[in-house]
Amino acid sequence: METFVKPDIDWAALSPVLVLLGGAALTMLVPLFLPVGVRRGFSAFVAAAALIGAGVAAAILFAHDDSGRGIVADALRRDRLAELAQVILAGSGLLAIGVSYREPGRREGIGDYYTLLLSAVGGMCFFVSANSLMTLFLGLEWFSISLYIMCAIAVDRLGSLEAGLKYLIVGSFGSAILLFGSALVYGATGEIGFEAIERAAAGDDRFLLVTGLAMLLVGLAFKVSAAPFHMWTPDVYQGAPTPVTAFMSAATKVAGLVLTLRLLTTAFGSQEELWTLSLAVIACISLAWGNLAALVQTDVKRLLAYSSVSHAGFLLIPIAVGTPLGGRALLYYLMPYAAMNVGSFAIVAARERELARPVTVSDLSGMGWERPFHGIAMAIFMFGFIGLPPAGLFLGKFYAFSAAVERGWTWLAIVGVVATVVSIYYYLGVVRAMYVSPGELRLAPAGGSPPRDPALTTAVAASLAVTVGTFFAAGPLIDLARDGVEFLRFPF
Amino acid sequence: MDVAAWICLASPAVAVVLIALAGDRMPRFAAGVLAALAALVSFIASVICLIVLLGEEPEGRAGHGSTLWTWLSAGDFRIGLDVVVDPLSVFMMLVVSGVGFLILSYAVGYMRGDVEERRYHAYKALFLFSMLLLVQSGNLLLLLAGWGMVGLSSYLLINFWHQRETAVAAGKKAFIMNAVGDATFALALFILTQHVGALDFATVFDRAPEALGDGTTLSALVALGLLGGAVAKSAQIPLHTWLPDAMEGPTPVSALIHAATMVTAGVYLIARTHTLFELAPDIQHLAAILGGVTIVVAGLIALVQTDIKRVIAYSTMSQIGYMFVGVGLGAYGAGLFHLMTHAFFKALLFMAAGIVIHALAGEQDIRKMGGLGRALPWTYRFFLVGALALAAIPPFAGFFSKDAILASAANEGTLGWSLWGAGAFGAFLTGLYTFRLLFIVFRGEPSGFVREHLHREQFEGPFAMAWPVAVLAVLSVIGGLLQIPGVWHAVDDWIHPVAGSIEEAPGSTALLSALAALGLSLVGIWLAWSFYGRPGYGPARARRRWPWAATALERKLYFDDAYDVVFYTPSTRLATGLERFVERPLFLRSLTGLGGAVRLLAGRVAAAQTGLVRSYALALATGLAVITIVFLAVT
Amino acid sequence: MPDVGNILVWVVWIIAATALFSSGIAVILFQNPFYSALALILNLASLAVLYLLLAAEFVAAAQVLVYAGAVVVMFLFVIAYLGGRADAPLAGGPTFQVVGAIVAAGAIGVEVVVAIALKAGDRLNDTDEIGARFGSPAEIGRLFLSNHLLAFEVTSIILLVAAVGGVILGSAVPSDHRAEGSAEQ
Amino acid sequence: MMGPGIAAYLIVSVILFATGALGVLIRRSPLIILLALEIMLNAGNLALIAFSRRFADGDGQIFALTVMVVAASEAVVGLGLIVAMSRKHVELDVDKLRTLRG
Amino acid sequence: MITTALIVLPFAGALLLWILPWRTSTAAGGLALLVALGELALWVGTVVNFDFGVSELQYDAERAWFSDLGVSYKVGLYDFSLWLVGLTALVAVASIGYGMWAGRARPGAYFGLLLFLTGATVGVFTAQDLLLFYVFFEAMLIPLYVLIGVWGGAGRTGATIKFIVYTMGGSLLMLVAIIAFGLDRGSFDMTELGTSDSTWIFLGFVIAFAVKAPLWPFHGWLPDAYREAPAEVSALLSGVVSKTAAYGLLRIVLPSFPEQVADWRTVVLVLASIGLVYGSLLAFRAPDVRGVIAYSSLAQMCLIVIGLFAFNDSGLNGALLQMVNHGLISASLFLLAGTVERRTATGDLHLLGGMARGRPVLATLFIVVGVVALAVPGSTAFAGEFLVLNGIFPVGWGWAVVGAAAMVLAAMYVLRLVSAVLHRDVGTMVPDAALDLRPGETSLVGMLVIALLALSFWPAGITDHVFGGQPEQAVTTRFSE
Repeated sequence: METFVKPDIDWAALSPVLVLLGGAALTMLVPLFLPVGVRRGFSAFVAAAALIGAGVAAAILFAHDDSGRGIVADALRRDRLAELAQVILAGSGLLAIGVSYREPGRREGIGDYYTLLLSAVGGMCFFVSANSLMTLFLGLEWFSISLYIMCAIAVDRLGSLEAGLKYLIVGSFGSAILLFGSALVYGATGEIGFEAIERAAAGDDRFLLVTGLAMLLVGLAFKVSAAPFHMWTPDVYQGAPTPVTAFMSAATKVAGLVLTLRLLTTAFGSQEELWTLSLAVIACISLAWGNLAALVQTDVKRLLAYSSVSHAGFLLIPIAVGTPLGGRALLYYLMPYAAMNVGSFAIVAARERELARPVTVSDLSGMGWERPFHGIAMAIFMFGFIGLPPAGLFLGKFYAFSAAVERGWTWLAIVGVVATVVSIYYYLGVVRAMYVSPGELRLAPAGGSPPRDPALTTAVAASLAVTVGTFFAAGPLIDLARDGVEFLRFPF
Repeated sequence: MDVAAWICLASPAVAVVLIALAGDRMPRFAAGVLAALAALVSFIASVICLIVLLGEEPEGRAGHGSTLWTWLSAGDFRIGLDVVVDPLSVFMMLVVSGVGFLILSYAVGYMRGDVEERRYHAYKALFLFSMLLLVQSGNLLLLLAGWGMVGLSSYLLINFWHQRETAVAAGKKAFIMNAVGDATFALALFILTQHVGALDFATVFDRAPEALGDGTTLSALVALGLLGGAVAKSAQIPLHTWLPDAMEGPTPVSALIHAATMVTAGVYLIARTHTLFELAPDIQHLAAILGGVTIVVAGLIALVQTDIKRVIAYSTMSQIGYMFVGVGLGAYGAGLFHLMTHAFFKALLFMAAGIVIHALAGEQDIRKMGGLGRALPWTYRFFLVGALALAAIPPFAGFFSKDAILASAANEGTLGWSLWGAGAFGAFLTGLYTFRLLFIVFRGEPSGFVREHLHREQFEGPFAMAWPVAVLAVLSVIGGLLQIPGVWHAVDDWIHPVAGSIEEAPGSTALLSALAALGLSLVGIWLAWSFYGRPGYGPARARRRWPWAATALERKLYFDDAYDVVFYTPSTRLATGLERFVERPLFLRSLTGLGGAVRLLAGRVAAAQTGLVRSYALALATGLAVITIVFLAVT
Repeated sequence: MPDVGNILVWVVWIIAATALFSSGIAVILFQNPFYSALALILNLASLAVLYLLLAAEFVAAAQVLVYAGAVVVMFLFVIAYLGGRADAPLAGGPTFQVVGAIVAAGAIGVEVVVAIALKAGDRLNDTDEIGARFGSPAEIGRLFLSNHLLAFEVTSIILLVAAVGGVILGSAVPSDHRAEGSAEQ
Repeated sequence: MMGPGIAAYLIVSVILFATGALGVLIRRSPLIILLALEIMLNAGNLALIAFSRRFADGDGQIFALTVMVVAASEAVVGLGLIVAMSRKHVELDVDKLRTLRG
Repeated sequence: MITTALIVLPFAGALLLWILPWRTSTAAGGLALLVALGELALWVGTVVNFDFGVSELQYDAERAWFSDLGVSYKVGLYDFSLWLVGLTALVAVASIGYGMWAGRARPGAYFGLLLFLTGATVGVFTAQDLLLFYVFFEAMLIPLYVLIGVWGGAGRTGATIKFIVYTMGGSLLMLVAIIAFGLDRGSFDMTELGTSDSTWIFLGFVIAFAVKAPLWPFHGWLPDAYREAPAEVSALLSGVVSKTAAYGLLRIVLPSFPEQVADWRTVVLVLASIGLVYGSLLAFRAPDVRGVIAYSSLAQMCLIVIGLFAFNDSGLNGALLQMVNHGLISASLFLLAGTVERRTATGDLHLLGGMARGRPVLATLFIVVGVVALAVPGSTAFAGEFLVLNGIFPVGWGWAVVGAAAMVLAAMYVLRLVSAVLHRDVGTMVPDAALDLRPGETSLVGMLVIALLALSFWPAGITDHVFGGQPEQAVTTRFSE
């Protein structure tokens, strides 16, 4: 009889997730015992503290780890890739809190929104360090289920419910595919740990393995809204409460892409020619589809959703090339990208609260002059999405294209270029609306200035700072990214 | 001497700057005086140069020069801000600044009271500066600079009264025709820089025979380019049409200023670069031929013109034709001599015409004039002097200089003889049209128009206008004595160090040719007298008999029409066509069209997002199916 | 000489598989969700039989208890609460949806089958020997508390999150009552 | 091992998976879609357990058990959503959920 | 340090303008003007201490940016870039001054953007790292977009989109080229670029610059953008921003792609010659003031490219001189067009005319600039064109003939412009009350004109102080000695 071996539990490595879970527990339970007036503030404060704690913990871990190792019986991996991603995720969550704080119409002061937010971040932090198919699946479901609920949390609005249900149906469909793929990979190798899969996959008999790989790719591509698996994205982004969209658009991408990178390099290094090319093709489709569809959008959130699809294309380029430079490019790209996404949705949220209705592009007219700070921030985000300095995303694109060129896939970089040119139309459409269109003011009936919202403004300012800061401080950040991917085994 | 040369060049420029900067603060009159003074300073400086040069040995007179600073550079290729002080340039400086001074003085009186008098004087000073730059420049590039700026000044002067549509058009035409000349000139310079490596006179003339070769295509191209510039500037056929139009310009003075000085620049250029022309004898002869053709054509057209200034303008063309014949045949001294005398009597004629126009309150149509001799006796006399000089009647200046040219031509074989023939026929025409003008304007009974409009002034105009005319009249009478063919050759000798004439006509030939030409001139004058000097129907009969000839001459032998058909209309059509069929559809609308197509596609793509969640799942499933098939197939 | 046990297993397997297919098709083809849910119970039960055949006793038991016993019952409650509204399968929606669905689902199925078939030439059926403890509750428990401790904990977190979500969504007050409430904020 | 080989189980699981997918794709009632999703997950489970048997490795069974819990969680959330929607008097037909499109 | 200061000063000024609240155009414009004058003063100080004897980098500064791809913040001045920086500073002063004088809505934003544009342009001229160069190159787009889009004329929307899409399409290709080049060389340091024999990289650069300049047939954005932008923005755009393209050709393409330059020279020359004639012809037909200036800019940029691709002492010097000349000329022309449009509310040549009468200052400046623009011999523009054509002549006489013909066409369109605005009968849209240039306008345009006249007296002031006196050698050795 085998003896019971208690696995070695690396509490330090789990600390970010644990801090978030603790925060989630606090926000779930404590407000019930607090007076109604302070619940909201308390929850937000605790959530922020938990996110900061998680971020700091991850940062400390990052500083201490110089190579990766499996923890808790190799279920997770403690390495800088995960820790860097965790910092970015915590940051996105933190920004999202600023956006959420004044969101009207939420359940009165009960902390469950923040519970879900923390849980989602926790799930993602878990997910990015997943080191086996099982933890991958569980982490995915963890944060997905949190997100399903968050999307639908504005239960008054049919749009929110619709978004939630759509996300749930398509998401579960994707999860089921991912699960079946995992099963096939397990069947092909007999292993669920990533490294073990790589070791066991050496054989020449690969049919089940590649079928499983295909299904895993589809499941992950779905999560990062790469075309043609992106179709949930516009509906869900548009229907979900804007702060949720802000968070989801940034964090899901970070988590999904980092894990994709980890899975493919760690477990499927032997199948490199399959996934590199197919991801490149998916990237191209995303670039084309996202940009084209965005051209004709009128709703700003939907426009940004399609932009997110196109950026999935950009972000898949560095993964597809499968080189260390690509890894660096991905991690660096994600930093300004996450901030810009949260920031731009935050501004949409602010406008939405001001107008008390969904924001269309023409609703932005005159905003640049009336709300100068939001205007400038939004303009910088839009210019940044195009890839103009001084947004860090410019360097992100530079790195992504560099990775493609270095790999010898100049054509991929050129596809990216063409897509960027197309994207100019709609990003500048937003800027044009804010500054150029005659400012027939259409404020909320109350008129005048909108309610002060320092939390949201802080979030926007922070996003802006990250967006611009990543440009100027690119050197150190890229060093971080390099450390993050140092021990991945890139096929090229 | 160098200082004097620089002062000569700079003083009109200073005047321009002062007048421009002072603006309203300077009285109008003062502007004119300032300009005239500047010209005077230039003239004095020229005289100083002359005196200094005279003090030197003839062979040592060439080659003086001075450089202020490098004007333009490219690697080893350097162009200095050079002036050259040698007999040729001093000769031209004297003519330009001397006649220029007289003209500017005259203008002070003529322009008195015009609203924009200051601007006018500034333009004139600018003109003088440009002209001096042209003749003083020590290298071909600065010569071209002066060349172009002269064109610019003439443009400014021609459309001085810019409300007039015709003046504006004439100004543009003059400038653009000259620009054509500038362009060919510049092309010649490109060849020179490529093969000679420098543009200063000394180096170019020194190295050219070796670098370009004698009689080679290269030399021919260089000479052709320079000739193009010269032809355009000197209004020779076929680039002549701007000059008569320029007479549409508002003031006779401005007309004068280029008639008397600027148009002779071509002659100067050929004389200056004779080394290059001599390397390409065919082209030099071409210059002479063009000159000969111009003599005849311009003389013919002048016969039917009705604008007093136009007649004189055509005569200018014709006279410059003589000069071209001269320099084209290598008789540089003769050509330049005629240049000088022509400056005197042509200026005289224009000034006298100016007094007439002034007196008639701006009227220029000779058909409305008549019998002015009594009203303006001194003017009549001055005009007569000018006309006699122009018609080359001894002992007036024109006789000696024109005769020198004809004599040289007579010595040049077949080509020379044909040119001589043209020149002699030109002499006949000159006599005819000159005296036609004289008789119509000054003789006969005063017309109604004259009686109505003539306002007699004290001494036929202000003193400022009168005295330069008088000076010029004197010069027209005695200027010809400077050089008498077969007797002495002051001009030839003077410029010999720079441009030694290759021809020396024997005295007998010279005499014969002079007599023949004189005879023809007298015939012309007689004919003019018989047609216009007394009542008669000669002209009308001739017109009835050869209506086509009259029309052809009145249409100026269709040169303008030809240019319209050959150049202007096609280029305008081309531009319009490009705009309509290339620029708009291809470049301006291209992106719009592409954008439309993309947007259409985008609409289709977005329409795929039906809102049906099952379709989203279907997309997922389809994508999965495709990827799996591909993966399996590849594996 | 075929082993009787083997034949028996085959028979059971065929029955279970048939039940599995038919109940699966029933789930997706019944008009009334109520019947579909009932068919799902059969489906899950057939699965449990297969699990047993694969020596996964604990999973089979959990399948019956958790799924058939809890999840489907929850479905039934909801269906009862909402009043089962029938909708015709294959009706509504664009034509390409149905055709595409059948083609895509079929294609995926065929592809994986092909993959399996290709693999089957290899050692797919070479099953390893298993001990008596394989699949037993004790073994599962040991795994859960050792190597898969984390997975165990995470499933509980997921369940908790889902519960919170269920509370939030399920306890939502109808909007007409909330309109004023939100306006006051 | 008695009875059919692992491949047979796998084929069953694949067919089950396709059935579930078909259900999601052709049905309009969200309830039935949820049921079909359960079938898909269970197909995955069957595959996992079959492979678990083949390798005599307990990981697959553990995986299957966690999937069960996950499936239950999804069902809870899905049903919660459906209830919330029905409270807003929305017809239970995913094809009617088309306010978000384009 | 000084180079960095040259770059940072306008940006800092821009930030200040954006942050502080401004009530009047004069106050905001005044500060901007002060900053621009400071920039100019800084430049003068640089010139005074510059060592013109050598064609190597001076006043350089370097800081690591991100090391893994060898990208750094590296700036410095060559003798030829120095002149372009000076051009930028001067035109910026004139443009900002003009904007201040004209008065613009939302002055803080407006002048801040103008300064931002200035800073970015200076950055392009001083960057010594390919990526940094690209950053500044792209950074110019943002202020231009907003300036045209917000303060532009009625057709600004289409104009801006066209402008941005064209230029970004080009420059993104250049980004790919930069990446390929830099990765290939292992460094993005422009002083150590070396050469490449890749045609694709070469084309990436060339097309980007061809769009920016613009050259035929990439000029589709030009007429609209120049027409719709505020006058002073057009001045900066055509005067300075377009020079960045020529600078890029000179700084990057010519030295680093010797083989391709030789192989593609004929193609480039053919396109440039077509553009030269085409632009001149269209300028001759353009119905409005700005149209004439816009198409003449096209022609002039083509001429500059001809000079660059002559690739000899004369051509290179001429191209550089002509860059400065054209910068000053088109800036003054656009500012003058602005003054005319302010008075008449139209740029349509049919509605203008007779403005010279009673407006001597306007007439004088207009004619002087026009005359220099048509390269009357003796002017600095003539010096530039002469060198360019003189340089191209040995390459092939045909190019020079086309160039010479274009000089005639230039005379045609400039004179047409001058007479249509100033001469003939008073146009229907010209009110009698329209004043002559005010002292403010006079001093701004006058400043540029004085620069032009000074250059006309001494074009060698530039040609003697570039490339260390050895243009071809300097370019061939990639400015390394």
